[in-house]
Amino acid sequence: MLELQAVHKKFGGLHAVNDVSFSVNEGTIKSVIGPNGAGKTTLFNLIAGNLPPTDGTILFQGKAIQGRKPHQVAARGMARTFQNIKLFHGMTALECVMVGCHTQSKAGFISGMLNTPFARKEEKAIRQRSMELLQLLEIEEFAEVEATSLAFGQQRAVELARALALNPRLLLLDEPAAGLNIYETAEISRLICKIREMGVTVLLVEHDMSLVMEISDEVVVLCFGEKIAEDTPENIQQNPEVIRIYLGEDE
Amino acid sequence: MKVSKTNKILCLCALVILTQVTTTLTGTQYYLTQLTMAAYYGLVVIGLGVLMGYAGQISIGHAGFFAIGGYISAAMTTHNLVQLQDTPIISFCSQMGLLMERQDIYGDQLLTFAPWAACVTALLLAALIAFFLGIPVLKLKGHYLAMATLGFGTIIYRLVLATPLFGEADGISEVPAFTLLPAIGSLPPIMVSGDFGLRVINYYLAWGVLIIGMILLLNLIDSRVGRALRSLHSSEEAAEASGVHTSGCKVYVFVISAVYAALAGVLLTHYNAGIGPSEASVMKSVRYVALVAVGGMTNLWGTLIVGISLTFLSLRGVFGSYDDAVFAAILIGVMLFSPAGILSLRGCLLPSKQEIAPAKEENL
Amino acid sequence: MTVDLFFQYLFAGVTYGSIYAIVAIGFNIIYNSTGIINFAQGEFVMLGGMISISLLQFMPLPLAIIVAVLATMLVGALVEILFIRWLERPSVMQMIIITIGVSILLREVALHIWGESIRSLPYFYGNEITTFSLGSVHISPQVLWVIAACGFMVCGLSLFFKFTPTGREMRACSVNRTAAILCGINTRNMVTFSFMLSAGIGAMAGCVMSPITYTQYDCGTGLAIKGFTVAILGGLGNSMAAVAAGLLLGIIEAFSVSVVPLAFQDAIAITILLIILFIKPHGLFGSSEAARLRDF
Amino acid sequence: EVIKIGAIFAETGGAAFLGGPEARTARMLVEQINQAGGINGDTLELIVKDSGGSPEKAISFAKQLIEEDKVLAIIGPSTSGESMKIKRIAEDHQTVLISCAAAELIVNPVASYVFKTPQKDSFAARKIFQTMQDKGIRKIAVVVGNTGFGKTGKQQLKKIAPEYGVEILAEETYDKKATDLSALVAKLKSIEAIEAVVNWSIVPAQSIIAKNIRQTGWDVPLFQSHGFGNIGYVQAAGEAAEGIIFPCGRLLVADTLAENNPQKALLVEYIRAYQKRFNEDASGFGGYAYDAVNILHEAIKVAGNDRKKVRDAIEAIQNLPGASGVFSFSPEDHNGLSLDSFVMLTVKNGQFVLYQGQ
Amino acid sequence: MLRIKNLDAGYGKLRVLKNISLHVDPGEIVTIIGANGAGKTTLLHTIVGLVNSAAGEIQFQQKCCSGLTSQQVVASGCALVPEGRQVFASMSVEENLLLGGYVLQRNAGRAAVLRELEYQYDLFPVLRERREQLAGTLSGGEQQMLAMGRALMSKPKLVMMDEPSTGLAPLIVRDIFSIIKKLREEGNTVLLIEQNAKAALGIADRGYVMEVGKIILQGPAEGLLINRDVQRAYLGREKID
Ligand SMILES: Nc1ncnc2c1ncn2[C@@H]1O[C@H](COP(=O)(O)OP(=O)(O)OP(=O)(O)O)[C@@H](O)[C@H]1O
Ligand SMILES: Nc1ncnc2c1ncn2[C@@H]1O[C@H](COP(=O)(O)OP(=O)(O)OP(=O)(O)O)[C@@H](O)[C@H]1O
Ligand SMILES: [Mg+2]
Ligand SMILES: [Mg+2]
Repeated sequence: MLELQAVHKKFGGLHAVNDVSFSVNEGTIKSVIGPNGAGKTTLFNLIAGNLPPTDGTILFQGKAIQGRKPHQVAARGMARTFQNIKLFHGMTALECVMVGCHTQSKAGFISGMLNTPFARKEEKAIRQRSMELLQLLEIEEFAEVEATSLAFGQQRAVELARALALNPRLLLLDEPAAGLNIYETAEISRLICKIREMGVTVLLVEHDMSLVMEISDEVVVLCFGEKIAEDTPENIQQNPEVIRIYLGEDE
Repeated sequence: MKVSKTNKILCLCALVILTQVTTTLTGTQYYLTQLTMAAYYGLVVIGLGVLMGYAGQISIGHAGFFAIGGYISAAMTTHNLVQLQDTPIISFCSQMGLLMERQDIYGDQLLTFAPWAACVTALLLAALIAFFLGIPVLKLKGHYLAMATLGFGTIIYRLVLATPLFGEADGISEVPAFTLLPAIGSLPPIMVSGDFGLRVINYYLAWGVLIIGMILLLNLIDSRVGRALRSLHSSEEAAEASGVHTSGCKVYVFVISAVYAALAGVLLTHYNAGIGPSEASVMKSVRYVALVAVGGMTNLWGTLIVGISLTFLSLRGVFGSYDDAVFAAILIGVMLFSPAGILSLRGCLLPSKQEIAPAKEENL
Repeated sequence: MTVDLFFQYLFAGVTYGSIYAIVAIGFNIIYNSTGIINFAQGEFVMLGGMISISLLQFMPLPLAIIVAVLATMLVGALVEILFIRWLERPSVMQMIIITIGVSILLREVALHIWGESIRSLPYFYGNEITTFSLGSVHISPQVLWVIAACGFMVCGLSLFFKFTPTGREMRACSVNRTAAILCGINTRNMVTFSFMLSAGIGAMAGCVMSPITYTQYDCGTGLAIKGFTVAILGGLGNSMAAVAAGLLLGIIEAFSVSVVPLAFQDAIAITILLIILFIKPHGLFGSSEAARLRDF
Repeated sequence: EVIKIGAIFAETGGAAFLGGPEARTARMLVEQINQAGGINGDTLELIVKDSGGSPEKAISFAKQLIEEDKVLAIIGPSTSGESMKIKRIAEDHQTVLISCAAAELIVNPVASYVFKTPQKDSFAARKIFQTMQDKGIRKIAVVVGNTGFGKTGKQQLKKIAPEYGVEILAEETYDKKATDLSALVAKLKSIEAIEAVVNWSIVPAQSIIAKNIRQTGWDVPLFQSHGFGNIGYVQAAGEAAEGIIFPCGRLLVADTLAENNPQKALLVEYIRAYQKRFNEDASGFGGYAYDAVNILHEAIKVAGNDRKKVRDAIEAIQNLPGASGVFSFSPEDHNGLSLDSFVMLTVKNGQFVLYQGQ
Repeated sequence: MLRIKNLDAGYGKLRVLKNISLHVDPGEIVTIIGANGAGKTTLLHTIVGLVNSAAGEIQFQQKCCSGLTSQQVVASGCALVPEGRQVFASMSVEENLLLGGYVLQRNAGRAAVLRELEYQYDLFPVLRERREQLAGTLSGGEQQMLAMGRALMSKPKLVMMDEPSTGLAPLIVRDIFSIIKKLREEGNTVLLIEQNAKAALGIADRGYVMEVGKIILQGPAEGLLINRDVQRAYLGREKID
């Protein structure tokens, strides 16, 4: 599904991602963990096309995607959420999700301006689908509420729905549980599993170990840009190196 | 939502007809002259409104596109080709029916391009320029974008002032009428012309174009693309991640709003039978931006109403030599007391949930 | 091109350049503390010139200039207090448009006070035709005044913003107002102060350049556009860069005279500017990193 | 009865230096006429519109004045571009238009209802070339501002130069708001054959170019257009204005005119009244509006409130002294001034004096 | 130190805080826990004057500070580490810290600021490494430390922290909590808002539980930790049991 081969990213003198290689198998949940500043968000930005890698290859469904624009990557079936929620001001939750359907629809400038039957039909379909997604994430009652005025947890859900609207093959989640309480976190973890059952592969960055260890099939640990471990959650929890630099001794 | 949009359009149509009937009944038809001109400026303003309000891209160079439209069509329809009559290109154009022969007021023979050919050329040129300019310019953000568009406007202004073909400081006069439909039987011809006899037709023509333009834009903002525009306005990164080709979208709206401006330029130039460099000046561009702001950035109706009414008043010279000062005062007033546009003044008094939303932390 | 001619062009370019730069600096100050471009900056330049010319009837030149600068600073403070200070949560766009409005308003007020005629201060040293000659290159002493004033202001301001706490605090206000408040900084006063400072600098510029360029009620607009251009070309917020960019633009303009008709001078200069912007979207010396982190 | 007269002047905007004095003069004059009992018992009503120098506004105002206010005649506009745009409108609606703009194109070819009061540019050019001939100058540079005024000046100079055997070695157009022209001067100075420079522009550039030329120590004769006719510009150029030669109406040297000069009394009176009223020096520009009102006054006296008759009456005016010269109209000549309406002036000790030849 | 009585506040017509009363005594760590949207951030903003109170009283060190501007509140020794970090993104780390010393510089002079700067660098060694880097390019955790360091630069009498552990690695979270404890040991007073209720109650002396704008429970931290309602709602005991 996704394969990173010796990916590097340098910011000036800072080697934010250093020779990282790993692959994500279809239908699995893979987590990336690591101390703050390890380069996790940077890695996501490289994969999603927000930053070009300094060196290395990123294969998505067998094709190299490094250096592609984010929207091109998205069109190929990769969706993402952001560490700091990025919803659209002045748009309702439903509309936000409808934006996510962008790649799934075609009506362009001309048919939009003329409001052709095709555009109208498509619009209806998009609306329908977005509504379904909101239902899936159990926030349909907020469909007409301005997204940015929702509570934090609901905003996360909207963002997730927007990402799902792309019909992604691969979903990148950057700290989906940050700022959520224990119940909301459990909720998110349930959702992620549900998403995986829909056939979507998930790559996750998270600091909440209960979430990571519970749902991921495999965990990659980054530290100062380098991959220091890649293993199943159980083994990672035992890995002395990981414990030393990241998890800390359990009480 | 849909219903109310249609209703609003119907109201506008009714108002347009009502105005014409009233002026005819009361013998005050002369108001139609300025209303016609204002309608054309309205076209520029709503085009800019979509670009600025919805796509969030400021342009302080829109007078440049207006001028491209106006000047190209004016130059093509006034530049005498008689001397070049026998060159192959001109005779080819003549065979294609692109040329027009007529006499000027002093009875001299004129051979020029036909207005429709000029109009098509002008619009295409404006679209092309907008396209090729938009690709690099729209990569810029904030003040840098403002500067780049301002620079574009200035370049056009300078070129117009420096080129003899465009009449330098005097501009171009004696632009012929633009016949859209020749007279058929007893029906009068439909042509864009400032002739008093054709005033009512021109009034309807201008408002017809404006209303169609408005409908198209309203459709656009409600469409898939419109949603993409609004999303990239708020967060380009998130829009990209949702698969929106942001730079492409921006360039296309830029082209659309440039074409709107150019079309207004073409039509108004034929209506006024001339154009001058002041139409290309930076002050004019600033005025368009200000009209959009006063109308409300994301309020196409407000933009339309304000654009039309302030332009109308200014064209009638009601503020005398205080025109700019009054305009500035309105601008400041609206920005101070109702930054979301003049139409939301009502909302200011009865704050709705939406208006409270922007948090205090989002200062600046 | 002869060596003489080369130097004569160069000096003409330096003259234009320092005039542009000195206006651009004013833009940068307000930008640095509020994150907005004050489009009324050109009017401060005009007011400085106009007021000092009017005062000259009553007092000697140096005093007239000082009073004019103070008066313009007062105007700057008033503008801020009347139109900007009490805004609850202004957006950048709102501020830009308000300052455009203020600029038109100030210009119209000036038109109705001073009329449309041109005025100027006398040359600070010598008169209209006095020049120094370096070889066969002739330099008006007033140009030296402009260059000196420009250099003085830039150095002073750069030091001020970089090294003084007040300068740092002014920058902080522009980057994140809430955070500045939470640090205990009185952000409103900072903004007022920056308006006063830039008005004062504008007025100063208006005085030193008045003998060369003359002062008219609408001379601010053109200068503001050039100043803005230069501020952007250099990279917003960086006064040293503005001077470099100003000189660059001035010199390009001066030398462009030798190859293309003068009528196209501005078009050429701005085309070059646009090309530079396309290659370096944050100005010649601007850091794209810093600009990306600042949200518009 | 009230006779309505429309006026379109650029009181604000880039051409305010023209429109301002024009509007003030026109208002003052109409007031004077009304105070003196009007014209044959009718009072004049002057409706002034400020176009800001924009043609589109001028067009709108012209239509408004003609149709809505039903004015008898329109005075103005101040600039050639605006005048050319409303020439046709006035013609189509048979309303007298007395333009205060310089371009010869306004009255040549003649449109039957369109007149203008400023002296023709070609006269100014001829006057300059005559002076050059006297001084033996054959190779010149022409620099103009990018205004309508500058544009027509350049055209006329280029057209007429060959008649006087003068060769134009360099021609440049600069921005009307230029703040410094030393680069241009350096370029001209490097062409060594140039024997004189003609500058055809308006404020403030005409003072700036004078300064820049003198600052480089270049000692060429500098000719200016009749746009230099305002003592304010001399003051602005200071020392650098000394020796500038330019053609101008007699307004600036009114008090040195011979007593029997037909213009003298009127000029002195106009200058006095204007100065008293507005506390500023009268300039040639105000004089254009003076003439326009004055000509209308004369025509209405004869023809009353009738557009066509007034037109005919204007065409019939002969030897009417005005601020710019003595007007004698004819169906072929809608300017009515002769070459003699200009005199050559120069600046000496900060004052305008008649140019005597050196 | 801080005493709030019957406070009401909100945005426009929206009332977020309803009749809140609480107090923080010198040398204490007090934590407020509560669900998303309960109004915790709003409460802190009201205390520092970013949000105007509609009714009620806020006393800081026996002085009423209801009508004061934010600057005055901060100057009187009450610092806030805001939610979402709010660092000066386009300025360097060091400049950020120096700005935090604004109040200190006024009261104690430049030397004190420099001393404090060194102290913060010792507290957060990462920041020393990155002193020249622009704050906006720091990772989330680094930014959080910077925000704390900046607030501490003013040597405040009361530090209020709005969810300082959000988005931080477990190890760092632990660091942060130990820093908070250390602060208390040095005589500081801390008002802490946390999602991570367990950790927060673990170090706090007392706690308040907030729900939809009201304080519904309060008491010593140990008490709250064993309170069944709190356990059910915030500690996830039920699930674990
Ligand atoms: N644009 C940039 N320029 C310079 N340095 C950068 C840039 N972006 C990130 N960095 C640096 O790269 C490193 C990795 O940052 P990144 O945001 O990827 O960390 P992270 O693993 O996501 O941390 P966190 O868990 O705190 O979010 C950090 O040290 C950061 O300072
Ligand atoms: N600027 C604002 N304008 C209007 N309503 C707001 C604003 N800020 C917050 N609110 C509303 O006030 C309520 C309380 O929000 P607050 O941010 O104080 O909650 P919180 O307890 O800090 O939540 P979290 O744990 O998510 O940080 C929410 O319903 C929120 O929607
Ligand atoms: Mg991260
Ligand atoms: Mg909060």
